[in-house]
Amino acid sequence: MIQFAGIALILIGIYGLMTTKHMIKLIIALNVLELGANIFIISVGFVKNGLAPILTADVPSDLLNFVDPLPQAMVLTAIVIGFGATALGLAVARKVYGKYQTYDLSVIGGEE
Amino acid sequence: MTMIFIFLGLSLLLSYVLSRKQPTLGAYFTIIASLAGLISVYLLRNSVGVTESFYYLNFQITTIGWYFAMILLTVYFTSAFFNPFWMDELIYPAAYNSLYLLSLVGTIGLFFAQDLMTLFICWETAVWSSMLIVQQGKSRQAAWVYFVISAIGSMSTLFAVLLTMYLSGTSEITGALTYFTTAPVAGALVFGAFILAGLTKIGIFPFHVWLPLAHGSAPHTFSPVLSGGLVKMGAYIAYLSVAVFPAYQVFGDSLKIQGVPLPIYGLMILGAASIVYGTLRAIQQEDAKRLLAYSSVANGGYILIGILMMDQMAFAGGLMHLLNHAVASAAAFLAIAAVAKRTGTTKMSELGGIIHRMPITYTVYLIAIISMAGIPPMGGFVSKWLIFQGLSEKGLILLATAAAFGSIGSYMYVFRPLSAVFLGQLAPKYEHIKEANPVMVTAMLILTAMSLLLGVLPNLVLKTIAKIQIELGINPIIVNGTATLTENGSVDMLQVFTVFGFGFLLILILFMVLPKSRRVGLMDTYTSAEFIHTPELLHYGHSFYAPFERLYEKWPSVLPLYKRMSMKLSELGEWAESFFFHPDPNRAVLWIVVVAIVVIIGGAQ
Amino acid sequence: MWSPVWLIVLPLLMAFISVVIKKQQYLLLNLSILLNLAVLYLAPQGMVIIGGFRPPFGISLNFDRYAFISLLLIQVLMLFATFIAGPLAKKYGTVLLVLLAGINGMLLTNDLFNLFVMIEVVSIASFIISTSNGKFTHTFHYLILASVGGVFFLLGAVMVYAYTGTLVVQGLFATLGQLPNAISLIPMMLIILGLAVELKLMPVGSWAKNIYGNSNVLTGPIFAAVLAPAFGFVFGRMMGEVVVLNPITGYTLLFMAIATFVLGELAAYRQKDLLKTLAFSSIAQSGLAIILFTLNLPFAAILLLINNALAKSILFWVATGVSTAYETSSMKGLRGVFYNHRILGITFSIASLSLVGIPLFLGFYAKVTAVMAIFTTGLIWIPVVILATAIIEGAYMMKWLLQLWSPAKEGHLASTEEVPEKREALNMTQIVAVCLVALILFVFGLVPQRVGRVLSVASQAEISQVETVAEGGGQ
Amino acid sequence: MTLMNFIYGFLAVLGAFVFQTSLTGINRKVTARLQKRRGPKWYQQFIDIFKAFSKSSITHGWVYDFGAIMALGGIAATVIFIPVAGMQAFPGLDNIFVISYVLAVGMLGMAMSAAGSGNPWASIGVSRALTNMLAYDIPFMVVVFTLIYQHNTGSVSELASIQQGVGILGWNFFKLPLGGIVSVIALFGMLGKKPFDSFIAPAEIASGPMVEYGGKQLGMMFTLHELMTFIEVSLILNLFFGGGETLLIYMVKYAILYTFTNIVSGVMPRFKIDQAVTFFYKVPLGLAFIQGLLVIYLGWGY
Amino acid sequence: MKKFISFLLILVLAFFLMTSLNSSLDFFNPPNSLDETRMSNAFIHKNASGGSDPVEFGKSTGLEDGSANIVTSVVVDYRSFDTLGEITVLFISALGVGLLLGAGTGAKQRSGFILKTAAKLISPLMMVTGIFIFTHGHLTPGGGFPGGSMMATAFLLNYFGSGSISTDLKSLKWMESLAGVFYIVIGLIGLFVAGSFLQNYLPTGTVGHLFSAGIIPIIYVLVGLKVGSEVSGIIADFSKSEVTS
Repeated sequence: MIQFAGIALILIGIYGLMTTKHMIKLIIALNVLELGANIFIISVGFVKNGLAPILTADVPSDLLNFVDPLPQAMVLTAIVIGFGATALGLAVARKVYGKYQTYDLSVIGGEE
Repeated sequence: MTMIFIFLGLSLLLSYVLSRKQPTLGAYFTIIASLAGLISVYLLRNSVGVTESFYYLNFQITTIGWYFAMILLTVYFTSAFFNPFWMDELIYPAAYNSLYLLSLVGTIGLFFAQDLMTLFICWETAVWSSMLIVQQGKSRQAAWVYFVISAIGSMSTLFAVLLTMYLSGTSEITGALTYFTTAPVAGALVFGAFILAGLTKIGIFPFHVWLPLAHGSAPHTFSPVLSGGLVKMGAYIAYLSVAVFPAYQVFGDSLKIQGVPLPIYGLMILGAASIVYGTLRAIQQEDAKRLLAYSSVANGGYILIGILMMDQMAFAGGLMHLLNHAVASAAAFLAIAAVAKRTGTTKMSELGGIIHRMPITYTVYLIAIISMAGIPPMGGFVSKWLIFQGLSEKGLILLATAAAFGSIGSYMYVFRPLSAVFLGQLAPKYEHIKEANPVMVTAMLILTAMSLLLGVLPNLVLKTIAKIQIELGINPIIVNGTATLTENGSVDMLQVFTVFGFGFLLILILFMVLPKSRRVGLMDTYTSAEFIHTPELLHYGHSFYAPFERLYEKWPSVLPLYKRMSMKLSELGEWAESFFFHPDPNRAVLWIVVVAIVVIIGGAQ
Repeated sequence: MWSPVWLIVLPLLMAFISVVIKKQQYLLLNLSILLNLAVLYLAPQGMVIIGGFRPPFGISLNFDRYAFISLLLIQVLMLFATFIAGPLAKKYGTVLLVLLAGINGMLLTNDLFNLFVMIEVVSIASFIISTSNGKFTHTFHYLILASVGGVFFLLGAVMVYAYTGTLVVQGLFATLGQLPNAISLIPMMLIILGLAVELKLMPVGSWAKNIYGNSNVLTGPIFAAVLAPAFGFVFGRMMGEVVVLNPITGYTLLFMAIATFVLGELAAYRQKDLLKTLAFSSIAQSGLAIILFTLNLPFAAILLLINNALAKSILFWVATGVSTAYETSSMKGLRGVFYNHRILGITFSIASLSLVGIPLFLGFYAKVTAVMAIFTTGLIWIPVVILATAIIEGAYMMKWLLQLWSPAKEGHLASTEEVPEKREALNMTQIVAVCLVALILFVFGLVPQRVGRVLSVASQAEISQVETVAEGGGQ
Repeated sequence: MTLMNFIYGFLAVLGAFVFQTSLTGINRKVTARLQKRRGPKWYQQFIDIFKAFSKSSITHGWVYDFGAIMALGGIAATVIFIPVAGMQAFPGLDNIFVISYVLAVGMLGMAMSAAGSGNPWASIGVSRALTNMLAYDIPFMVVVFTLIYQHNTGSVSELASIQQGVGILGWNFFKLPLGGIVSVIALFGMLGKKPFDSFIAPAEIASGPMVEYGGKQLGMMFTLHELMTFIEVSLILNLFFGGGETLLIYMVKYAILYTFTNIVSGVMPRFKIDQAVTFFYKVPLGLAFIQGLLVIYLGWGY
Repeated sequence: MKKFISFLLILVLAFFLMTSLNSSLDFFNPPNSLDETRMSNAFIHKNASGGSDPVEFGKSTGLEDGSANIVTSVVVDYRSFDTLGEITVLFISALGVGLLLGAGTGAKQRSGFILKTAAKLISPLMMVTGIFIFTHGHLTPGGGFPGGSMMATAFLLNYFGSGSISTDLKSLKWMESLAGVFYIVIGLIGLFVAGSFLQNYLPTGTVGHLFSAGIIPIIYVLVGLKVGSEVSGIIADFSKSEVTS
C-alpha cells in the first residue's frame, strides 16, 4: 500500500515540475518528487509486520522479521544527495533573484 | 608510383615553406612540381598492372587511370603557370600553393586507387583541399555550395564503398565491384549511390549548381583546374560505376530502350538534360567565367552520355571528350584569367575590343572555343562526332537531339565572350593594357597546341582509348593511320585539316591578290547612317541573345530549389530547437513524462 | 597498493585538502591528474573490492580495458582542460577535483547504486561549473532536469534491486533477462531516461543548448569533451552490462537517438552563433554514439566518443577563446578571425575536419567503423540516415570554417582590411596545449588502425551482452 | 591525297561558285517576275561580286580580315567535301557531321569578322544568325540521326547512292516524307530565305552581319553566301532527293529545288527571330521526332 | 490549458505506472518475510564473508561487522563507499553554495528576546544531542547524517538567536576538510593494512557495545562532524546578502 503514497508523491512532484514557473516552487516540487521516490524505495524493502533492522538486546538476528536494510541505507544516501541538490538549487535561485528581482521564470523568459 | 606521391607530398610542404618566405617563389615551385609529376606519370605508361602500397593506401596503374591522370596533370601543370601572378591577390598564398599540390595528389591518387578505401580517401582529399582554394576567391557561398554538393556525392560514395566492402568482403575495386553480378538488388543500390557521386562531381543536372558558383568565383588560376580537372573525377567515378561495376549485367533484366537498360538510360537523360540546361543557361550569362562554367555543365553531359554508352564509338568519344574539354576549357578559362589579370574584371559588359591589345590571348581563346563547340579541325570535333555516331547508331534519338542542341547552342554561347570580350569597340580605359605575361602565354599556347594536335591527329589518343576498350572487352575503336573508323562512318582528321588548310590557302591567295585595304580606326564605322562617338554606349555584350533568352527567361532555376531545401532544413532545425530545446524546465519535464508514457504503453503490450 | 581506487580517492582527498589551502587548488588539481595518470599506468587490471566485502555485498570497482581507455581519455582531457582554462580552473579547482573523482567513480564502479551516487556527484559538480557561464537560469534548468533524471535513475536502480536482489553491474543483464518483459520494462525505462538527460537525448536534453551555447573556456571543453564522453562511456557500460531491451524500448531508444542525431544536426545547421552550433553538434554526436551503443557496437562507439572528445575540446577551446577575446560568437563578428590566429585556425580546422569525418583524420575512421558495424546488424537504413546527416554536419562546419578563415565580403576577394583588429585569444602556453591535443588527434588520424587495435580490446572487455536491438527487436 | 585531288577540289569550288552565282542571277529574275518586275540580267550577280572585289576597301583590324578569310576558306573547304553526282575531290571525307560542322567554321568566321568590325549593328545580325541556326539545325539534325540510324552510314555520298536506281520513289523525301518536309523547311532557314530571313533582313534595317562590309570583303561575303547556298542545297539534295546519277541530273534537280525555295520565299512574310525559334521547335521538331520514332521503334520507312 | 494537459498526462502515467508496477511488485500483498535468497540477509546475519551463526546482541563478537544498527553497517561498512560519495555530494554542494553566495556580507538578523534566550539555552543541548546521535550511530537509529544535521540546526538556531554568525567559518572549513581527509585516510589505511579501501581493520568487538564495530563509529563521527560543518556552512552562506543588487 505504501507504494501508492510514494508513487502519488512522485506524480505530484512531476505535476508540479510540469506546471509551475516559480523557481522556488519548482525546487519544492523536485523535493516532493524525491520524497516520493524515497518512500517508494523504502516500500521496496517492506515486509509484513517487519521490524526496523536494528539488533536489540538478547534476540538473535534470525528470530526477528526485519525489513530489508539495504533500501533504507540507499534512502539515507538519496536524502542527502537530494538535500545537496536542493541547497544548490536554492542558491542558484537566489542568484537569479539577485539578477532579475523575481523568481518567476516566465517573467525572466529566455536568457541569452 | 609511391615515389610520385611522396615527391608530391614533399613538394607540397616545400612549396608551403617557400611561399611563406616568398609567395611567388612557392608558386613557381608548383609549376616545377606539377611538371615533374606529369613527366613521371607519363613514364609509367608501360607499367600497367603494377601494384604498390603506401601505408594503408593501395595503388595500381591502369590504362584508364593513367589516361585520366595525364589529363589532370596537364591541366594542373598549365594552370600552375598562372599561379605566380595571383599571389598578391590572395591572403593565404602559402595555403593556396600547398593546397594546389594537395588537390593534385588527391586526384592522381583517385585515378590510381586500387581499393575502394583509397579511392574514397583520395576523393575527399581532393574535394576539401580544392574547396579551401575556392574560398580564397570571391565567394564563400560558392565554396560552401561546392562542398555541400560534393559532400552529397562523397557520402553516397562512402555508402556505396562501405556496402560493397561489407557485402563482397574485399576492397579491391575490380574484385569488389564485380561481386555484384551475382547480387543485382544490392548492386542496383550500390550503383545508384556510386553514380550519384559521379553526377554531383561532373555537375550533371540537377547537381550542377555548384559549377557556375565555384568556377565563377574561384581564384582565376584555379577555375581552369576545377573545370578542366576536378570535374573529371566525377567522370572517373561514372566510368567505374558503369565499366568496372557490371552495370549492364546488373540491370540486365530491366526494361531496355534501344538496348540500353532503363536506369542507365535515365542517367543518360539526365546527361541530356544537363546538356540542354547548361547550354541555355550559358547563353544567358553575363560573366565570362560563369558562362564557361555552364558550358562545363553541358560538356559534362556529353562525357556522361558517352561513358554510359559503353560501346565502340560513344564510349571512345566520351573518354576523348574528357581530354578535349579539359584542354579547351582550361585554355578558355586561362585566357579569361589573363584578361582579368589585365583588366580586373570578367564581366562581359565591361570588356570589349581586347583583341587589339591581347591578340595571342584572343587566338588561344578562339581555338579553345572552336574545340569546345566541336568545330573541325580541333579536338572537340572528333569526340563529339564519335558521340553522335554512337548515338545515331543505337537510335537514341532523344539523346542525340539534346547532343545536337548542345552542339549548336555552344556556337551561341562560345561566341558571346569572343565577341563581347575580345571583339567590338575597345573601351578607352583599356587603351593601355598589354598582352599577357610571357609565362602565361606559354601555358596557354601549350594548351592551344594540344587542342590543335588532338583535332588533327586524334588517333594519338584514340589508340590509348582503344586499349582501354579492349581491356573492358568491348569492341574497340579502329585506328588506321590517320583515319578513324567506326561501324557507320569514318573520318580522317588529317585530311580534313589539309583540305581545310587548302581552302584557307585558296582564299588567302585571293585576298592577297585583291587590292589592299586601308586600315581605319574602330570608330570609322557605318551605323545606320551614324558614326560612333560613344563606343561604351554601343557595347553589345549585354543581353546578346535577348530575343532567344526571352523565350525561356521565366523558366525555373534549380538553385532556388536548393535554397528552399536549405531553408526547409533550417526551419526543421528551428522547429526542433524551439520544440525540444525550449529553455523552460516545464517543457523538458513534460517530455520526460511523454517518453515514459510512450514506453510504458508500448512495452505493456 | 596500486589500486584503481586511487583514481577516485586521490582527487577527493585533494579536494578536501584544497578547501583549506585555496591558494594551492590549481596545483593540487594538476598534481592529482598527473598522479592519476601514473596510477592508471601502474594499476593492475581487474575487479577491485572496496570495504572488504565481495560483491554483491560490498561495492566493487571494475577496472577493465574499457574503463582504462575511458579513464585515460578523461584524465588527459581534464589535464588539458584545466591547464588551458587557467584562472577559471583555479577558481573552480575544488569543484573540478570532485568532478574528476566523480567521473572516475562513475566509470569504475561496478555497483548500480554507487553509480547513482557518482552520477549525482558529477551532476552537482557540473551544475557548479556551469554557473561560471554567469547564466543562472540555464544552470537552474539544467539542475532541475538533471535532478529529475537522477531520481528516475535511482528509482530504476532500486527497482532492479527489488526484482533481482542485486546491484552488481557486471552481468546484471543475465538476471534481468530472465524476468518477464513487462517487469523489466519500467526499471529499464527509468534507467535510460535518467541517463538520457545527461546524454542530451532528444526530448529531454534541452538544457544542453544554453549550457553549451554560453560556455566559456572552462565550461565548454569540460562539458563537451569531458562530461559528454564520460556519460557516453557510462551509457555504453549500462548497455553492455545492465540494460535489457525489448523491441519497444529498443526501438524507442533508437528512435530517440536518431532523432537527436538528425534534429540536432539540423538545429546546428541553422545557428548563426559559433558556440550554439557547437552545442547542437555535441548533442547530435552524442545521439550518434547512443545509436551505436544501442545497437551494441561498442567499438565504433568508443572510437566515435574519443574522436568527438578530442575534436570538440579543440573546437570549444578555440571557439570560446576567440569569442571571449572578440566579445562575440556570431558569424558576422568573427568573420576572418583566423587571419589573426593562424595556429588556432589550423587546429580548429583539423578538429572540425575530424569531427565531420573527412579522410586522413580520426573521425573518418570512426565513421567508417560505425557504418561498417551497423551493416552487420542488417539495418541498412541507419547508415543511410547517418551519412545523409553527415552532409548537413559537413555543411555547417564548413560554413564556419570558411567564414572564420576569410576576412571578406561576399562577392569580393578576401582582403586584410576586413580582418578584425587583432586581440589575444589564448596565450602562448594555451596555444601550445591546444596544439598538443590537435597533434594527438592528427597522429591518431594517421595511424587509425593502431588506435583501433588498442580500442578493440577495450570494446571486447566491455561487451558481455550479445543481444542487440537488431536481433532482439526482430526485423 | 595527290595533287590531282587538290586540283579537283579547286575546280569544284570554282564550278560551284559559277553555277550557283548564275542560278542566283536567274533567280533574281524569277523573283522579279513574281513581283511583276523585269529584274536584272542573269549575270548581274557576277558583276556585283567582281565590282566589289575591284573596289578599294577599308579594314578594321586583322580579325576583320582574318574572319572573312577563315569564313570563306572554311566554306570553300566544305564545298570540296560535298559529293556532286557521286564525284568527290577527296573520297571518304563526306561524313555528314563533318560537313555540317565545317560549315560552322564559315559561320563563326563571318560572325567573328563582323563583330570585329566594331559595328554594333553587325553584332545584332550575328546574334540573330546564331539563334536562327539553333532553330533550324535541331530538327534537321534529328532527321539526319534518323537517316544514319536507318542506313547505318554517315556518308553523304553513300546516303545519296542508296536512293538511286529505283526511281523517284526511292528518294528519302518519299520514304521519309515527314523528315523530308522538315529538311526542306530547314533549308529555308539555312539559306536565310523568307520566312527565316530576319538575320539578314535585307533592305529593311541596316543591320545584319554584312552591314559593315565593303570592297573586297563584301565581295568575299557575297561569294561566301553563294558557296554556302550551294552546300546547303546540295546537302538536302543528296540526302532527300537522291543526289544525281549524272552531273546534269544533279544540276537540274538542284536548279529546281533552289528555284522552288526562292519562289516560295518570294510570297512569304517574315518571322521575328524568336518566332522562328518557336516555330521550328513546335512544328518541324515535332514532325522530325514523329519521323524518328516511326523509323526507330516501328521500323517504318525501310 | 497547460495544467490540464499536464494533469491528463499525469493521470495517464499514473494509470499505466500503477497497473504495470502493481503486476510486478504486488502492492497489496507484501511478503511476510525477507526472501531467504536476498543478499540483505547477509547484512542482517553479518555473514557476507561466510559463517551462519545467528548474531546476538551483546554476545556475538569478532563478526565481520560489529554494528547493531544494520542500516549503519550497510551505510558505513558494507557500502561505505556510497557514503563517501554522499558526503562528497554534500561537500560539493556546500562548496557550490559558497561559490555562488559566499561573496556577500553577513546580514544581521533581528531576533526577539525569547528566541534569543531560548536559542542560547537550547542550541548547546542540540549540539550535544547531535554528537550523541552520531557517536551512537552503530547502536541506535540515527548516525552521522542526522547527528550532523542536528548540529547544524543548533548552529542555525544560534544564528537566529544571536542575529549573526558568531562561529568562525574558517574553523568550520577546517573541520569539514579534516573530517573528509580523515575519512579517506582511514579508508586508505584499510587499503594498506587490510588490502582494500575502507576495509574494517580494527577489531569489531561485541555487537551492542559502544566501543565496537571497528571503524564504523569513527567514520560516523567524522561524517557527523563533516555534515554538521558543511550544513552550517551552507546556512552561513545563505545568511549572507547579495553584494550586487
